[in-house]
Amino acid sequence: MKQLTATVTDVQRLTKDIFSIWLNAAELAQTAKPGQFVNIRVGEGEELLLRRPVSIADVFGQKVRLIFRIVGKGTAWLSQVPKGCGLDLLGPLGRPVRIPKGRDILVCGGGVGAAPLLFLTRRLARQNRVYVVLGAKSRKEMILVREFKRLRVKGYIATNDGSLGWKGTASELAELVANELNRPIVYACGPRPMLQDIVARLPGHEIWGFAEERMGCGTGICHCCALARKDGGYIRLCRDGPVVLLNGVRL
Amino acid sequence: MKQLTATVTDVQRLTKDIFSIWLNAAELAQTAKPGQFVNIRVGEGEELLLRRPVSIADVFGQKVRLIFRIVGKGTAWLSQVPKGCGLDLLGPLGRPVRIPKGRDILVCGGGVGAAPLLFLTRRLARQNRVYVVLGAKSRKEMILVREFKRLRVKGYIATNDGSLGWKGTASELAELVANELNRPIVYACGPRPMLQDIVARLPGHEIWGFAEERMGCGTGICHCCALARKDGGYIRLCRDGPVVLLNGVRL
Amino acid sequence: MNFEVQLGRTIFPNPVLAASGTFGFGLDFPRVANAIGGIVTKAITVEPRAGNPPPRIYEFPGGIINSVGLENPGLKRFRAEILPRLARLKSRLIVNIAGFSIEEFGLLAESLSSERVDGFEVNVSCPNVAEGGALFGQDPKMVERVTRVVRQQTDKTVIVKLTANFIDPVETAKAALAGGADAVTLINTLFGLALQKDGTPFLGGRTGGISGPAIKHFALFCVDRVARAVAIPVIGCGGIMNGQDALDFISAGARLVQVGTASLRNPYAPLEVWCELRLLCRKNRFKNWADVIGRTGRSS
Amino acid sequence: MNFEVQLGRTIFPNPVLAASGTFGFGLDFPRVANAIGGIVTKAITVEPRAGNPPPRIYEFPGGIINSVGLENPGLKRFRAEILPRLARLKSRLIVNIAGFSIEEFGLLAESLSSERVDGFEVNVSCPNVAEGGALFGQDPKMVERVTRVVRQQTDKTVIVKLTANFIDPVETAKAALAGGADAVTLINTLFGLALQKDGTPFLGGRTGGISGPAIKHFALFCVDRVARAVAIPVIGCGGIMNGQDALDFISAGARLVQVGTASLRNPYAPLEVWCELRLLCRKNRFKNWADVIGRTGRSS
Ligand SMILES: Cc1cc2nc3c(=O)[nH]c(=O)nc-3n(C[C@H](O)[C@H](O)[C@H](O)COP(=O)(O)OP(=O)(O)OC[C@H]3O[C@@H](n4cnc5c(N)ncnc54)[C@H](O)[C@@H]3O)c2cc1C
Ligand SMILES: Cc1cc2nc3c(=O)[nH]c(=O)nc-3n(C[C@H](O)[C@H](O)[C@H](O)COP(=O)(O)OP(=O)(O)OC[C@H]3O[C@@H](n4cnc5c(N)ncnc54)[C@H](O)[C@@H]3O)c2cc1C
Ligand SMILES: Cc1cc2nc3c(=O)[nH]c(=O)nc-3n(C[C@H](O)[C@H](O)[C@H](O)COP(=O)(O)O)c2cc1C
Ligand SMILES: Cc1cc2nc3c(=O)[nH]c(=O)nc-3n(C[C@H](O)[C@H](O)[C@H](O)COP(=O)(O)O)c2cc1C
Ligand code: FES
Ligand code: FES
Repeated sequence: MKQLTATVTDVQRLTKDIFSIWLNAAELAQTAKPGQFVNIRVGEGEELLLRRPVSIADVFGQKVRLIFRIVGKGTAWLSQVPKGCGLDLLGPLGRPVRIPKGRDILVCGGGVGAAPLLFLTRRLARQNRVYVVLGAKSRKEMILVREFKRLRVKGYIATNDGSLGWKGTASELAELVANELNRPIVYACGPRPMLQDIVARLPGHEIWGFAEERMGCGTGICHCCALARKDGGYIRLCRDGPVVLLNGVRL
Repeated sequence: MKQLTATVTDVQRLTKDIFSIWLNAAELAQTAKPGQFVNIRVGEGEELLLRRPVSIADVFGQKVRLIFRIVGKGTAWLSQVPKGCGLDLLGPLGRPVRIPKGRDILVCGGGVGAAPLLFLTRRLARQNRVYVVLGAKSRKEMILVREFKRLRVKGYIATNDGSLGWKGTASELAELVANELNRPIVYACGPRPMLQDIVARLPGHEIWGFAEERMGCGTGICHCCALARKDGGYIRLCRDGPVVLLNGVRL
Repeated sequence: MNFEVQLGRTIFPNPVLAASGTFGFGLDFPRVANAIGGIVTKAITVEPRAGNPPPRIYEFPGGIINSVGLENPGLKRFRAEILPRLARLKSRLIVNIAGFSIEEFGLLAESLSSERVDGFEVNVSCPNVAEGGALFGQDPKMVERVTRVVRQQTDKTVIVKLTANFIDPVETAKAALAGGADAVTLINTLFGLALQKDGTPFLGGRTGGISGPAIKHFALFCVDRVARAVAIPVIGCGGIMNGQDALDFISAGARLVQVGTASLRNPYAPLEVWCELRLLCRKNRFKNWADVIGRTGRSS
Repeated sequence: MNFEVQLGRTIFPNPVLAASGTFGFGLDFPRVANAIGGIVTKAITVEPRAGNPPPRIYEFPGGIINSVGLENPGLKRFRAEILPRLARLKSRLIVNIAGFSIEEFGLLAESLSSERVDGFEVNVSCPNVAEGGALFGQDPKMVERVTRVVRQQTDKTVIVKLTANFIDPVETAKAALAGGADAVTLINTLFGLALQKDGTPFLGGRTGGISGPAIKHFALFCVDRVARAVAIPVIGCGGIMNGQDALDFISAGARLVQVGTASLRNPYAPLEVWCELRLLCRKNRFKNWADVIGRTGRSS
């Protein structure tokens, strides 16, 4: 983990409220692994005291891609950082996902949750058979379809209103796909209800989920990012996660 | 006094740190009198809680001119408001200067203090013989010389380093000029030491000064803007001033 | 929905008041004064007070610190010059009274129990000169005695404005209740010190009182704590800048709220807070105001 | 200039410490830990504690509210697993100890008086379970007893971390002095409540502790007050984000300072504060550090 200033080289609006930015950050690009995140200083002055955690969505050469949805002041500020400006960030943070070999893999992303799965899928696809399910409310809110296609993995798409692909939720579609696979390992990222639904629908599977909780530091020193373990106590999401075996935690 | 939104129609940088803005504000332009000020909401969110008081520097048709020096966060923000944006302001505030008739008048401004004197001189010049002394540290920091010239009043200029006009302070020059006049009424605006110096140099004169004090509300309801009266107690600068008979207060 | 609140004999038409010291005597903005629940005047003392030397206000991100020092014209001039002018306002009028001895509080309440006055807010954040200068408000026994003396002098509504500086407001709220108060206001400003770069105090009064959004969550804590522990109506105050803030205090258990620092930025703030609060009630489809007051306490 | 400060038997190489609970156990950023005056660990309790349910942190402009709830591995695991790893840090090590009875404080001090530990910060902001759950830190008599028990168990430096919630820290600082403390830290977090839009508490622990710039001026007030009234060294804490903030606390009378919330934003903050403080001293051409400490009090 390092504190670094990364120049924004590109800003793109993917949907009404989802933005993608590319950062020039050679060291981060080299060291970051799927499942990790950066913690970004947002705003000027002391109004927004805490950094905002954003997952690493992709890495290309010396560049790192972040994709985020505007939900409040911090992400709104982030969406307005002009090209050429420097971002103050800490990273890479969090525990990298362990990449298996020779397995059937089911990747399931809902909404902006597709973002960190892109980087993960890129690495998983090298030595595994990867099946990707992407879900969104509607065609307009679907992101990264083209990027996933380029990875040459088998892709499935669901929208709640049927405006693109299968009509239904990502987790419903994931259940259908999983049933066709051989003991797949599942990686899921999306809103909490989606993660809960996947756990309910795929009992007995090894399911890794990108969990979220309010963070203080992101570096492990404040113990604010508690996620309840099923066997009692809490883990620190910024250290022991953010990708955790969903079977072992209480969402 | 009204709360109003006034559109910025022009922004000009007069010196390194002094800015001039014109506002479209018909009602304010009609009702404002010399000596009055507006109280401006600065910044977004709750970081800067209090408005910033700025004197009315001039009025032209439906337009109002403000001139201010950047000294902190609030004035820095103000200098960056782009043309076309609306400013939230309260005004006109403060007690108008009483305009005498048929008198010798000496107007003395130091630094950005020249600003509110422009509007005042315009009104004074109609029925009085007005002599204006403007001072600044150097030629580069002198403002509004052309504007005062257009008023066809007798003007004198002093700079500390002699780079423009007489070499010395505005108050030194004011003393010289005053000695040539017939019981002049003096109006002064500038840093506190300048006001104190003028009072010391011109005993027995009626001297009106633009006083400054930290303000809470600017509307008279908080009693934060206390200026000590010589005979004890305090006046509220935002109500009983900001232009006060310097002979009666303790600066 | 009916937003009226009764405290003592006073019926406030709605729950948003202008806080003491941040709205003058209410004469400057009559349209606001008449539309809100009521106004609390600047503190009145028996003798006139010049107040502290300037500067009297310091600003930091999210808050201000003031050291006005109870500047006011004193009891006599207030009664002779200001009270008559207040006749032209229709709003509920609460006079904030500050004494430096128990007797002074009694005298203030007695002398000001005129027809125009609806009630008193007893400001116990001043030093008790007779007893070593400790603040009345930091000693529950003193709070009870002061409240009782005021209660004996008047049948108007008696509100005690409590401080949470270095004292648990539950104790002083219990004391106010025992002394016969109709309500307590929580909180007055927090103690604060601001320094200049050279290490000397910034404010002319050396130290001052912190107000504004910076104290909101501490004030909410106090309101929630007192509302759950003491059977006395609470008026919430501290950092209320908008309707949501007001609703937060009401959820935490306040029957009414006061808007202070926000009026410095915008003298129309109390009225805006009241309008926003009403809109929020509509948006949230509240059926019964009583269900909203104190819902935080009932939720856990 | 010499910035060393001695408290008890401990000599701190410089006056900037990392505050308890905001720097873990100091193991994550050894470069910072070794360069600053010292580190204060997260609170250690006798039994392991899981802490409060999430969310544990709320943010508002200028401050945060946390309800971590003293999560920690407990005395045994701290001694067996963490203390040995702390051997590789060179920094002064102060262990923050939190007991729920007087005996627990004694046990913690006794069990942890190992060679590696330079001193204890006695965290009295926890409920005294045996006596109705009131916080130790709100009762001067309890503060004195707790301090005395710790003092009897150890010859290490004993610092008492005082709260200013509902208690005058002058009283508790006197109590700490009477109990044999070498210093007091001022202040711990202020009580705070944050609500969701629906009126329910935001934090999993219901209420929490406010820290950050929002509490700076209240903390400065407390430091100035205690430094002038009680003959005990003060460690200043509350909203220190940069060198100027640190200098303010030192002007107000603090011998050392602690950096808390700032480390959440930036784990290098304590080191940056120390570097900035040194630069400020050079810029101000201070000759003698002792002249700077407490200059606010001497100025008026
Ligand atoms: C490890 C991690 C990785 C993340 N990666 C991404 C990502 O790649 N893309 C993305 O769009 N978002 C991501 N998030 C969520 C993102 O951090 C929050 O949306 C952001 O912090 C909100 O900040 P704000 O100031 O805009 O909103 P705020 O004003 O702080 O809050 C607005 C809303 O956002 C929610 N929120 C705030 N902070 C968090 C948080 N830490 N976790 C969950 N919800 C929060 C609040 O509940 C609230 O409803 C991630 C969160 C974590 C913990
Ligand atoms: C009635 C009145 C009229 C004014 N008219 C003008 C004007 O026409 N042009 C102009 O440039 N300035 C004027 N000022 C001063 C102006 O209001 C301050 O410079 C401004 O408020 C500073 O805000 P800030 O946020 O930039 O600085 P801050 O960060 O608030 O403070 C920076 C510095 O400015 C000083 N300062 C802050 N507020 C005041 C204040 N109210 N009075 C004096 N000094 C202050 C402080 O001492 C400090 O050193 C006037 C002040 C008053 C009271
Ligand atoms: C400038 C100023 C003057 C005040 N004067 C008084 C006063 O005279 N009497 C009183 O009881 N409270 C006084 N207060 C306290 C306020 O009434 C209120 O309790 C406090 O400011 C907290 O609310 P706020 O955060 O909304 O301002 C004053 C506050 C300010 C800012
Ligand atoms: C997340 C967090 C955890 C804390 N944990 C402790 C603790 O375990 N023991 C303690 O004495 N203080 C604890 N504190 C209080 C800090 O040490 C410090 O006193 C307080 O935060 C004020 O300083 P600041 O404004 O610089 O943060 C904690 C503060 C925070 C923000
Ligand atoms: S966010 Fe601070 S420990 Fe995880
Ligand atoms: S600034 Fe509030 S009364 Fe003058």
